[in-house]
Amino acid sequence: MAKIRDMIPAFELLQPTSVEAALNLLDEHRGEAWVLAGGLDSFDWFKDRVKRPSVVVDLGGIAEMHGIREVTNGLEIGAMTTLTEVVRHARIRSEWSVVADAAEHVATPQIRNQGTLGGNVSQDTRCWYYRSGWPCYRAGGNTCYAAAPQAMNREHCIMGRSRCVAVNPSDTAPALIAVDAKMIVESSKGPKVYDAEDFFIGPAIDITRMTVMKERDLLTRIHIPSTWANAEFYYEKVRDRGAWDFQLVSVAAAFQKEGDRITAARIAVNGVAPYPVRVEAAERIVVGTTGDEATAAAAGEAAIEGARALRHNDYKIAMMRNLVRRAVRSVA
Amino acid sequence: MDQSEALGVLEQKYSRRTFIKGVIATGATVSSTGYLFRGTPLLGAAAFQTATERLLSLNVNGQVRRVDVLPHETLAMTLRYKLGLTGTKLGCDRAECGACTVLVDGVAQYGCSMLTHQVRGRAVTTIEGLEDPDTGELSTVQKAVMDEGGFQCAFCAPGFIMSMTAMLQDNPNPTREEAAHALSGNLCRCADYDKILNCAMRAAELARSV
Amino acid sequence: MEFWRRAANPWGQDVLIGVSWDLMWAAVVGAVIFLAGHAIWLRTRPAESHGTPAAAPPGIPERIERHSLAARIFHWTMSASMLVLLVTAFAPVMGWQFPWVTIHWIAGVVLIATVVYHVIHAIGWQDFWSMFQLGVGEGIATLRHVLSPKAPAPPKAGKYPFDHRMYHHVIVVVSLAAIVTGALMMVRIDTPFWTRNPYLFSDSVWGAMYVVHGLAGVSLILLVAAHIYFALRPEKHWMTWSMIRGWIDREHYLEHFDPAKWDVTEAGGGVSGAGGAGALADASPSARRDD
Amino acid sequence: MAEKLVGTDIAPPDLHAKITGRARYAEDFRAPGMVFAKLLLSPMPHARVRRVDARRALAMPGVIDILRADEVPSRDGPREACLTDYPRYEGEPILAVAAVDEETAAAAIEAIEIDFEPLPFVIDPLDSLRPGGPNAYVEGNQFSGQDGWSEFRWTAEDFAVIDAGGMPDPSCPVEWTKGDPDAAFAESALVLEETIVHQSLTHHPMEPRSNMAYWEGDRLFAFVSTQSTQQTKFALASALDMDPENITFVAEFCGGGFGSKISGTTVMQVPAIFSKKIGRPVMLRVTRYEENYIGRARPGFQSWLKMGFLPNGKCNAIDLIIVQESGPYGASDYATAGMIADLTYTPQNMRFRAVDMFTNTPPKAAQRGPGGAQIISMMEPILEKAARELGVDRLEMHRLNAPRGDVKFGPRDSTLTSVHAIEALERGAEMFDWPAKVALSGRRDGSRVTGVGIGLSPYTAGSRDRDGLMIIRPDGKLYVHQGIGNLGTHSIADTARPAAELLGLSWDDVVIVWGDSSKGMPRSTVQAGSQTTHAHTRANHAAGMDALQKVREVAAATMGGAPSAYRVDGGRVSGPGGTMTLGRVAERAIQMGGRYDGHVLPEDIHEQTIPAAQMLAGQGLMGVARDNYGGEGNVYSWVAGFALVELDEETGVVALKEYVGITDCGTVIHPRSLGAQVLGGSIQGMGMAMTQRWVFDPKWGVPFANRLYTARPPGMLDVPPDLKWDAVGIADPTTPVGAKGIGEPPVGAGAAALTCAVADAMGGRCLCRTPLTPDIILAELEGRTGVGRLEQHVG
Repeated sequence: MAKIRDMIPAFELLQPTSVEAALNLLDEHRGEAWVLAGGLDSFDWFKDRVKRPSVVVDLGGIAEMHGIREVTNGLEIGAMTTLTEVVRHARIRSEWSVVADAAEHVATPQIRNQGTLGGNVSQDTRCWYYRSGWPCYRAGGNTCYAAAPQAMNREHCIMGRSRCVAVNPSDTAPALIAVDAKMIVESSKGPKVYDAEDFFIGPAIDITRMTVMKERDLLTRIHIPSTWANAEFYYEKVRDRGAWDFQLVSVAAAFQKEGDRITAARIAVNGVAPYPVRVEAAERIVVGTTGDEATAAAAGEAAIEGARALRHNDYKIAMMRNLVRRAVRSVA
Repeated sequence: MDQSEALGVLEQKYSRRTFIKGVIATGATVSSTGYLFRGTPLLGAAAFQTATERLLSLNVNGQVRRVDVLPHETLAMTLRYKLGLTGTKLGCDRAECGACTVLVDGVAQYGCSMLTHQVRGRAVTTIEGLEDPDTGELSTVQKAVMDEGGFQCAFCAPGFIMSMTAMLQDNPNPTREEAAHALSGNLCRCADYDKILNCAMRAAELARSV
Repeated sequence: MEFWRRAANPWGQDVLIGVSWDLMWAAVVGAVIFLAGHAIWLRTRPAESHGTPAAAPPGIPERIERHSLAARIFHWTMSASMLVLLVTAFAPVMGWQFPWVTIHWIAGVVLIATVVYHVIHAIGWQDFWSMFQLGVGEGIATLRHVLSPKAPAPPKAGKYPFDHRMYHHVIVVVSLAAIVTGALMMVRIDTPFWTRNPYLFSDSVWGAMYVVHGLAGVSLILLVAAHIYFALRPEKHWMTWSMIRGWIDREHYLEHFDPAKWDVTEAGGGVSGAGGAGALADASPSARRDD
Repeated sequence: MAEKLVGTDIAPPDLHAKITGRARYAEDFRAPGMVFAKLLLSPMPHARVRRVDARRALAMPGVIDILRADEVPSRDGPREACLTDYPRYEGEPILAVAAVDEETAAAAIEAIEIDFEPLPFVIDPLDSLRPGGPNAYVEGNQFSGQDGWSEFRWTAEDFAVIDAGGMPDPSCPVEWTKGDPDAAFAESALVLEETIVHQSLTHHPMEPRSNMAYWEGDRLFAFVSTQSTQQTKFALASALDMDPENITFVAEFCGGGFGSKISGTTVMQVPAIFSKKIGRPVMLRVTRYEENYIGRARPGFQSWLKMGFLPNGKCNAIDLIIVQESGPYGASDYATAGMIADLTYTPQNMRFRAVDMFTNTPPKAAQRGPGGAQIISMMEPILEKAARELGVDRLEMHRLNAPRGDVKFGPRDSTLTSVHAIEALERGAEMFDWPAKVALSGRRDGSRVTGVGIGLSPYTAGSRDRDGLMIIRPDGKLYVHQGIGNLGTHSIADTARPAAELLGLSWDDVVIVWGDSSKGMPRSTVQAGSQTTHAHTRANHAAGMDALQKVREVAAATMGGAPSAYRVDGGRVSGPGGTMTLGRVAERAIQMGGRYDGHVLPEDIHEQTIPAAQMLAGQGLMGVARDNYGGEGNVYSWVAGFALVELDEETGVVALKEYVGITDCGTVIHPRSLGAQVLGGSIQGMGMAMTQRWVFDPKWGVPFANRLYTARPPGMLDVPPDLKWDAVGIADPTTPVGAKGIGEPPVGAGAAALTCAVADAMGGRCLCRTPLTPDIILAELEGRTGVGRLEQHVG
């Protein structure tokens, strides 16, 4: 079939105004429904005419999924809260700055005005072989074109691969892992709560999904516990352009200290695996230290343990090591 | 399954209060201005059931316009091909270049990457809506651009001007750096960024002096 | 129901990429129906009587070795790897998701190793022909008897009865298909041994390979299910035990086998029979051990 | 005294339309009954269409018709047709379908059953040069008008040297030598040998090349996105083999071209032909995705360079080999690159060899500073490397090698009308504070290292012999008719200023007429190669002089006295017999007729000007003339760029902190617009040096950087919020106005300033490839495997 782009195929648009209604619609249209949050990832798929859902469920009208609420032991961010709202929220800026920081690194102002936190963590990978609609593993085929000997895989993964070598593109994902956020996923069977780091899955588990969410699941809220409020944070995203670019590698870290000693640490890196990677080995190394240069170096080396490059992304190993090193160094 | 039938079922399940049904993608529209989405017969029959729901009242540039919109139609397409507002440009149609930037309830968004049905009940402002409707007087930002000698090819200009307008609402006294960040969602291939920032700074200056 | 999975390759050409998973479900359903059907059908039949065993020729030991230790080890390793392969292949598709690829290919390597061993062992040390003799008449008789209880029971078999031989042949064909294609597919995944190369063959060749692998896989669902089922049936326990203990007792031997075709006497070595020279290799050790 | 127009900031007359959304670009036009066309693009890099079955598509309700390759003009050899059954790159248009709306057209395209026979293809030109390598065409990999197709290869020996990392000594179809390079190298105190890869990158103007057309009888109405206007009309006419005077050509605005829409576009033929076939207006809305394929790209270079230097830093010999990745339809960047290398470093001894290889990648075309921008960004870091090794200050190095007025360059010892590159370097050094900044070179701040660099970039900036056409109407206003395009340089207005000044008019009394061939256009340049400012200030000056002379004669004839005794100013002409307004003069001119109102035209004006002049005859006092000012030598403008960067050694990220661009482009006509050209062009060069590129999958031969975010043109945050510029402002003596063009040279300057600054930050290590993305820099710094030394289309 000849390839046509930039024409959204027709679909039925359903705009529920409650989570319950949305879940019912997803059950109703099992196998044909597509969930639309901010839509910036979805419209790409539609305009490429690669994904052609017959029904689109637009969450934009669901008030209960919008906004940021104070809850006992932390904040609860509705999945449909825009990234701009996250960036501008006073408490997030002061107590969990790494989250605001990460959100501010997403694409452009217009995209942050429309893109949602839920959408940002649920977005699909940007592997250009996959996005081109090629029949790769992730698309239900039997090949990974990006890992072929001569493939162009500068942006692809250096760890966590299993047939597929794509990376998770989310800027906020590592930050949410760093603050130990909880993802509340609802379905008609009831809500389930996942730790942020368990919310993202690799191809070894299911090569066609980026997160635990299956069809008919909805990420409705993200809970940010007080546990890591006012910790020392570090966020950095390395990209080719200053705006509208996905990370080559990004790091988000949180450190709790007593005096100048690190008592607890959470360090997450994205852009290196099909899912954001929590580098516990590095965390173990830094706890109890002051985050001095030697520790930072050791943590960096620990982070890249087992990393393996494809043809064009050997640099990512050094980049990941250096970013983890910088994150630790930032504490001292 | 026949969609109208399905929707019949849905209607019983969800009262209009909890469930606003988007119009479905079938049937010929009655729009006379629709160039792009004339509503091809390809998309099936059952027009009579849906035509009414497809008719939206859009608040664009302060006027309420009745327009026949398909569910998968983007705001930029409706503006350009149904409302004749061709000032909103399509540079990439992928939320990358910003030429289609419009204000939705005063917030800068990419018109190419939102569905017209998502702005139901919201106020849309396009480049054509910046001048004073009565006097035709230019907006502060437009005046600033005039003062600074504006753009080069200017295909990006409408989008940039909308972004500048939004920027001044959020931050009336931007530094050059802040302005650059606020405008970073718009691309200028002539790369006239220096002069565009001059325009933005001039606009802030004019806004203050008003 | 879908049979194939097709896709457009990067150049927009339509290519085959595998069998539809519908076939997997079909195989599962098929297996259930067959087993249930067989169980019911068996109830409708009068109990099998093999009549009183022919007068036992002298020198038949109490315990007759049926499967050497080596043969048993082979059988169980192979079946273990086969089960692992089937589970890792189909469970994720059925909804139980876990990192299956590595387990799958390692189990595959084990299977290949055991099969290679088995072939060498069977040719060199086992009664090769006892498995590969044709026995058309025996087949027809067996079939007749299955269709109508009134038909005379087929003549007693040699070491491997007709149905065993047939099952073995089918398994051989199907597993080899799966093994060969599976081995080639390993070129496409990461193993410690080489960097993968999905372009070793053309799209269409790979597609065909996936289809063969898939078909073999779903067939194995049926075959393995049937095999386990028969192994568990009460009237077959004595034989199942022989795959564990290695031997069968004289009664079952005389009841089910024709000493002429499967000679287990000390003198057996000298007796010429359908077992042929090959029988020596198999029978004599058991004989010796029984001394 | 007349208001000074040249050298002042005057907003262009079209600005109001541009900022209110009233400006109409090609896709903004509508026509009653307009239908939409969509293209079917080739999915393969090289193929032959075996079978097309469109029955299902044509049976769809709303589908009108299909347009096939055999219905559009085509020529033999490596020449592009707007539709083809023999696609030579992935994305080449095969056929078009028209339907009542675009959605139906799209669905129809998808419903077409089409069968391709895949053919061998070439993505990296070196593959095609290797013995036994593939060809981009079934017929071969080289084409010449006389001999047709042939196969050209380098020898196994050549490649043995290349693969060993050396500089080969291959035969090349293009070769010239001046002086005695080998002897000169022997005398050199320092000889540097480098292998350099310059990427190919797409133009990606903001406005894709959409266009619309319809017919009324034999008259074609075409609405096209193009850099030029009058010349594009002729290009379209010749493509369709029709009388240009039967085309009403509308191109009021152009959303950027940068060389990709010079005389229109190939795809502009589709609506013109299709609308004739179906008898309805056809809009072809080109999407960004399509633009990525049919929108042109700068050719990439794989190059070997040997430069010799005398102890004082003077370059005394150059040996340059360029393999150009030319796409399926060729490009001539390499030739310019050779000329500019010789011009910029004046070695006196030079050997130049080049081969342009057809490849199955999207078509190449001039991109702002074609050839020059590439070679400057490639060679400047080598010059600075030599400065380091010889211990010569880099500014001094550039000054020492830059050409003087008497320079002779290229194989035929070409000369220049004027050159003030050294003044540009000196002004730049002053503004940038070179001594202070060069002292910061190598300074460390944590993992960030400072680097500074200079890029000096020339490019052609003018042409001669065009015509000017203007009318003073009875309303007293001067109507300047412009056949040049309106692509954002403001030249439609700025080149009219000299004429208005001659006639002593205030700018409010000047009306610019442009963008619509039915309004009458004089013979104009294509808007390319930065010719416009030079060519049309001259042409309009000539026409202005003609008008001035006529005004005086009319005044004298009316009020008595000698024409020479009359002065024109402030909209009046006054002299011994009294004063009359120019409006009155226009009325008199109409009465007097003859040459005064254009009924009699000068002998020497170009035939392309005559119909326009005849159409306007009798409407006022006509100023019409050919540019007969003559002048010897090539017109070149220069830009010297100075950059300061900070390179983060832990991430490979380069941050540009400061940039100064100084131009030598003669008289400054419109300072603010000139600044926009200098800085905008420089930033385009920075994008070239740092982020933009193609990426192709070698197995399938398809490009991946086909979105803006993957092609990565520079955005606002990729440059510092304040950049500086200035102009030397020394008039070119060979032209009455003294102005030269500026479009091209900034690109090389911006790019080279950065490639040099990055090399400086890396302690003089030159990566010798662009773009300098973080991965390449980090891999180099960390000693990890990066991209292959000669790899093209990676990243």
